[in-house]
Amino acid sequence: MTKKFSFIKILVWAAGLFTLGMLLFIVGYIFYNGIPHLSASMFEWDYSTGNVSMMPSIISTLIIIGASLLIAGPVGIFTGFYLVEYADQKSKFLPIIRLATDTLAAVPSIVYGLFGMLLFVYQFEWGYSHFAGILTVTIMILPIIISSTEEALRSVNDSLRMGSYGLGAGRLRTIFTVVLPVAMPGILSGVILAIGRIVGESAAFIYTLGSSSSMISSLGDSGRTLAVHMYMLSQEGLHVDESYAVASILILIVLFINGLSNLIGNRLGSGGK
Amino acid sequence: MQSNFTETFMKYVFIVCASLSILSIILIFYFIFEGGVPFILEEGIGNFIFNEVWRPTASNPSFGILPMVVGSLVVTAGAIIIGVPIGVLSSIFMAFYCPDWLYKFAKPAINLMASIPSIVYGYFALRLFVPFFRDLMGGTGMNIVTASTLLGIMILPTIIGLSEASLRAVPKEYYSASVGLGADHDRSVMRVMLPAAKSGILSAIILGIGRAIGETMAVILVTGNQPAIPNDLNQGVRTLTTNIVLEMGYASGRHREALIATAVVLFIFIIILNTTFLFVKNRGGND
Amino acid sequence: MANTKFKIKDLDFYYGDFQALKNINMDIEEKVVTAFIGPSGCGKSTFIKTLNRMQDLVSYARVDGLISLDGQNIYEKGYDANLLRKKVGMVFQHPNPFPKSIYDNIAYGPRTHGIKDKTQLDQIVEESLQAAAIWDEVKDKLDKNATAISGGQQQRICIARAIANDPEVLLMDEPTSALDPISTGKIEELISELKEKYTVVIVTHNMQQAARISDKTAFFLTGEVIEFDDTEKIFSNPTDQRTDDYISGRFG
Amino acid sequence: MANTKFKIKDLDFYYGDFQALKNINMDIEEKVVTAFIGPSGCGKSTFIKTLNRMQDLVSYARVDGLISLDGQNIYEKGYDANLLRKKVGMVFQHPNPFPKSIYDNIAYGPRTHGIKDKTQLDQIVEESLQAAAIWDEVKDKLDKNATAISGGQQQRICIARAIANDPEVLLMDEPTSALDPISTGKIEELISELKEKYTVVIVTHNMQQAARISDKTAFFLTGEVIEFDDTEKIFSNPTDQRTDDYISGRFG
Amino acid sequence: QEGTINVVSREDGSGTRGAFVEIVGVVDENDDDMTTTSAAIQNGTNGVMQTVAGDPNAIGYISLGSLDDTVKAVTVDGAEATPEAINAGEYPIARPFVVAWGEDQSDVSADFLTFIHSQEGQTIVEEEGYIAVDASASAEDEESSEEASSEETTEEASSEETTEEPAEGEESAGAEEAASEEETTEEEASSEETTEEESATEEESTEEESGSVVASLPSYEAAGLEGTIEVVGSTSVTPVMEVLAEEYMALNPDVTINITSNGSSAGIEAATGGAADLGMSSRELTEDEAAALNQANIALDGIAVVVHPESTVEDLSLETIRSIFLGEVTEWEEAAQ
Ligand SMILES: Nc1ncnc2c1ncn2[C@@H]1O[C@H](COP(=O)(O)OP(=O)(O)OP(=O)(O)O)[C@@H](O)[C@H]1O
Ligand SMILES: Nc1ncnc2c1ncn2[C@@H]1O[C@H](COP(=O)(O)OP(=O)(O)OP(=O)(O)O)[C@@H](O)[C@H]1O
Ligand SMILES: [Mg+2]
Ligand SMILES: [Mg+2]
Repeated sequence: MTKKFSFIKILVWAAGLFTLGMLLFIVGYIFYNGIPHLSASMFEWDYSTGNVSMMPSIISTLIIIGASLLIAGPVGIFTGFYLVEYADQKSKFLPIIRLATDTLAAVPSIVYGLFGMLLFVYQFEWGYSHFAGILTVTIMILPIIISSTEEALRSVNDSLRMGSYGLGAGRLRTIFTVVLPVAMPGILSGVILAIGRIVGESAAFIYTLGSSSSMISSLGDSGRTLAVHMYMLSQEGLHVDESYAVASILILIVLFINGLSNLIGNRLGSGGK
Repeated sequence: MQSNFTETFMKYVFIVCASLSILSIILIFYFIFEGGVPFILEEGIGNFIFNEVWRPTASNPSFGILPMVVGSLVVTAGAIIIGVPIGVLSSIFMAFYCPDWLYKFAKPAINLMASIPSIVYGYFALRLFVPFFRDLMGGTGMNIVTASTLLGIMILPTIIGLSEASLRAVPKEYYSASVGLGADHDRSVMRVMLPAAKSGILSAIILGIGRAIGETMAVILVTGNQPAIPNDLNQGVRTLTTNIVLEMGYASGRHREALIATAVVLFIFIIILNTTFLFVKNRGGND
Repeated sequence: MANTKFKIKDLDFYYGDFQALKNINMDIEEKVVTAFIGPSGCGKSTFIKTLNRMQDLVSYARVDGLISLDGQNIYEKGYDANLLRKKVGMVFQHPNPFPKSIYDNIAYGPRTHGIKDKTQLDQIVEESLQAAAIWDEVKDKLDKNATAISGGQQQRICIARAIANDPEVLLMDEPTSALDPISTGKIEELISELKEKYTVVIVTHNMQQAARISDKTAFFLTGEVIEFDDTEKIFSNPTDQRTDDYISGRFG
Repeated sequence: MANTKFKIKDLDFYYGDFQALKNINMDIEEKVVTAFIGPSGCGKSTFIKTLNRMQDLVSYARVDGLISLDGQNIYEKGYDANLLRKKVGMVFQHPNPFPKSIYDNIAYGPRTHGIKDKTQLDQIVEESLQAAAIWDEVKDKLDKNATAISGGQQQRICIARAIANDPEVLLMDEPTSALDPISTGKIEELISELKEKYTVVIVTHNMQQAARISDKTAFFLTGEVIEFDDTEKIFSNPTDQRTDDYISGRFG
Repeated sequence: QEGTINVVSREDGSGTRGAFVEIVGVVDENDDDMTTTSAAIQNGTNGVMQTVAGDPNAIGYISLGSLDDTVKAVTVDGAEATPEAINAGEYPIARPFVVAWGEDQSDVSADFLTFIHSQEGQTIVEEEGYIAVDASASAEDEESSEEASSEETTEEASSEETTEEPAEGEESAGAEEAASEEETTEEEASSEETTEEESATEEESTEEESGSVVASLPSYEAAGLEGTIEVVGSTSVTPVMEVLAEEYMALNPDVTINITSNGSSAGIEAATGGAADLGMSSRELTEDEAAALNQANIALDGIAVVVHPESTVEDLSLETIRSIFLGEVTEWEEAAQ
């Protein structure tokens, strides 16, 4: 009977290798097209049509990642806390929140863009600004963080909670000192996914953040993320090579952020190893 | 010692946070529906959704989004067929088959995959998939299969990331117990670990499908975007999202309203999808 | 000896539709060791967990009736369940150490209740581990993860963790089930010491153990208390036929 | 009785740097009940798990030496570990039912090994649950989740699950630790029945139990086998002073 | 060249497509866009280029400013797609780049416009591969814009058509090229006639001033203003606008110009709503929009018809291109005849 199921092994390996191969292929394609076109002038502080510098976009991207995680991180994780640790599992509120987050998760970027434009840019009269962009993507990544937090929390063995409550610890202490460390890796993978979503996003930003190429001086400024920068460079076919160079840098930045968050995660989640 | 005040206070903080996502969805609803629903009512629901002709700028404009509805459904279905099995299998690979040395490299790689901007996927597919499928299937190569393949690949990291997390969350004792009964690795994984992670995997799939329906910037480059109902896999289609993005930049007046109304339809789709899954999940989780 | 610590009146308990406890009435006295015996599935764990409101955490559980501690209804609105659980410590049937270091496991309770001082914590940790008869085995690996040790060691870690919290009442659900006779002996010794200061409730399947260490014994059967009396009486001259059958092994 | 089922030679076992078993030599005979006793943390579970290669799952574990089953080295390359585990069944120290229905828990093994027929499965499930003395308690809730039952019930479910697999050897790690005397009695009866056909290895902290049901007893201490002999001999007239100390409770 | 022609078009509403179908005549008697429904749609210049670059049988059209050697521009009726040829009136397919602004225009924004229309500004336009427009015409247009737009309104109100793309296109093409209002009126009068005639008119009018207009334009002098200008709109206009803005900021260091590139309608809406000082559009304003805004042309952009670089097709007649995009001609063999 070992033989009978061995095709599963083949299947699973094939799927895994396909995925990785595809990724290698894409990354290779980007690097192949991008790295040769990198130049020092692309990292000058100020953008001009001559240097098509990505520095302003790098800064904006980092600011937006930081700021939106600062909001969506706590809000999402706290929502997860509520859903798993507080809410009565039979309450009517629960499916509503779940439906809301699932729906938020499925709302297309372009709809987020339109919404952000209508609400933040026009209704609130913020104009195209980092504020508008940050708030829009904050809502966008919220469901990712919520659902990964929820999953991670649910997977924590109840006996651990019992152990903590049994010692007279309150919910808060139980959550923060016993449950959270165990759930950390799961939550972290959600955060990384969220960062990925921000970094890869363009449609939602074009309508909220705008696409100004100048260096940010306040959060009220318009700006562009790296992905938007790429889009802008490539759209008219004038700087296609440079746009691949930007994509290469984008990939390096993502790798860097992943490494960093793993490091942080290991710190937070290691407990007593 | 935590005072009772902090406990209660934080509880309300958590409730407020949980309510924020409801608030957000209501706001999005409001703004999108306010822009689109009046148009749909004017035009007539049937005439908007079941009309096959999309000619928004003609002198006698016709706003029928049936082709786009069909396009979205077909392309998403294709993406599910390609992306879900590969995604779930890959997550199993990552959780239970991947050797350590490979995992060190594969894990960040999958995360990276989620971060690559849509447009990059789009141009990649335009340069490599489109010619491939053109040679294979004839026509322009910008067709349902190309778009489905691309989307299937694009939703992989979403599915893999979350599924893997829930697979890993299944207690190891279950695995030991299964192996202790003489089940091999495959069976232990497929029959014990996989079902135990069912609910997590299902939400990963929902998220993935959501991404597939909502994806635009990449699909737009490879579907051909013809607003006509396809009758063959090698024909192009236009999806609801691409319809919005394609024309939003230029539309004004009723055309623009029609596009926002398209977003409304898209929305309703997503809600139907999610409610169905919520239902299925609740049913599935009870045994 | 006469002070009543817990007073239980007309207690019914439900898991969803299933009634796990039926009309329990019992007084648990202070500074006395009370043992619960009875066949598997009769409701011992269920009952013991109602005493410190651990059942609050089972969403589909429902408690009817009255349980008071020191004269106060613990299911009353506004009663602080955390404080209750600090006062009424618990050792669970399955060992459930936190995936933290051994040290952090033991220090968890004291820290929760405000003890920050390092030397004081060190002392509590050592004393508790000593009392739970595991100090010698783990003193060199206090910083090791408490989940990568043997089953019996985990159980003793959990006992130490409960003691470190300095409770008034200690609920122990089969605390020696995974222990060898020597460790068991030490835990039993500990229980005898504890009863000088504390009230102890212990669930056990080991009749000899119940006979050895408890002052009072309750015999449970399918959710009911069949008999509750002095241990001596129960084991030498039970009133109810079923009790007799059970302790003499003639049951079922 | 003389057939050797397991032959263990010069076995060393390491968790990372920590040596948990030292130079074990032992012959486990066919159709005989062998009991392992010893203080908590001495390596009983570790050893029993090397017998069906469950330790393969601990990535940082390392086995040195030889273990052969029916004359074949089970750590040999190419030896089918799954077949081994079908032949050498195991009941774990902590009950670990699958989060599936009770029925599916029991039917899991038979299904794994190719039994599809519904009536046959039904029969196996009933017989196994009967044998594990839990049929009456669960026969009406076979479709309920096996994780929402009492600790002792879970333990018996796990025993039934192991029996359903119809193994040649049954390894039981404290199978009655969470059981009341009656269930314990039934499990002990089961073990006596099983030994007609099977080889049974049991870890227990209960000296009486070891004395009652086993034919051979091994006494473990800090990773070593101090004495391994006929149960009678061990309990009446042990060779080693430490064995004597331990079984008479004078140890430590 | 053999095989099925794979037609690649831009999205409905795109300025490039509007101008293309109108000039080539891919319209029906109501001036409705009749581009074949089997055409693959790409929503950006680069999308079209990549598609055509990857498909030996494809044909598409792109902004002349973006043309590079990944694709091959065919000659149309023998005329090469170059600014010179357009200026000379030989190459027929071109469209205007428009900027629009609301009632209260800031001084800096007005000054920036002056710069764009100056010799310096239009030199940049030419350097970037577009065609310069006459400053004075634009300036006049600016001053009389209110009047002009009211004229438009009246005229179009009398027309039976709701969307008058050809008419509008005609009109602003006229506005750029014609030096006087008289000519504008003349051309408006002819707006109801067929497209062939229109392009003929266009040719005529451009012939009058063949060659670059740059030399005749006034020089710009920095006014030393300070402030911020928000420019929002068309992705096609953005590249040249960026260069203009940079040059302007170099001359006026205290001015900041932010450019947001998100589509013509978004730009016009931003200008109407006040979120932008200048809206960029690569299409004509609709009558509603024109009534609310002032507008000026800042450049002309040629539209190149492109095929795969290895395609053997070198020249197509305007009529063939029309048939191809109408879907009447579907095989390269037919087109080659
Ligand atoms: N996963 C593990 N990693 C590292 N060390 C371990 C692990 N499991 C057990 N040990 C150590 O190995 C030794 C033997 O453990 P084992 O579980 O075999 O004891 P045991 O005899 O079964 O004890 P008990 O009766 O308490 O279950 C102990 O010192 C224990 O701390
Ligand atoms: N979480 C639960 N949900 C539903 N029923 C439960 C749950 N836990 C226990 N039960 C049921 O309640 C009854 C009493 O269980 P309890 O755990 O109190 O038994 P026990 O006396 O502690 O037995 P044991 O000695 O086996 O631990 C049993 O019939 C059991 O199946
Ligand atoms: Mg119990
Ligand atoms: Mg053990």
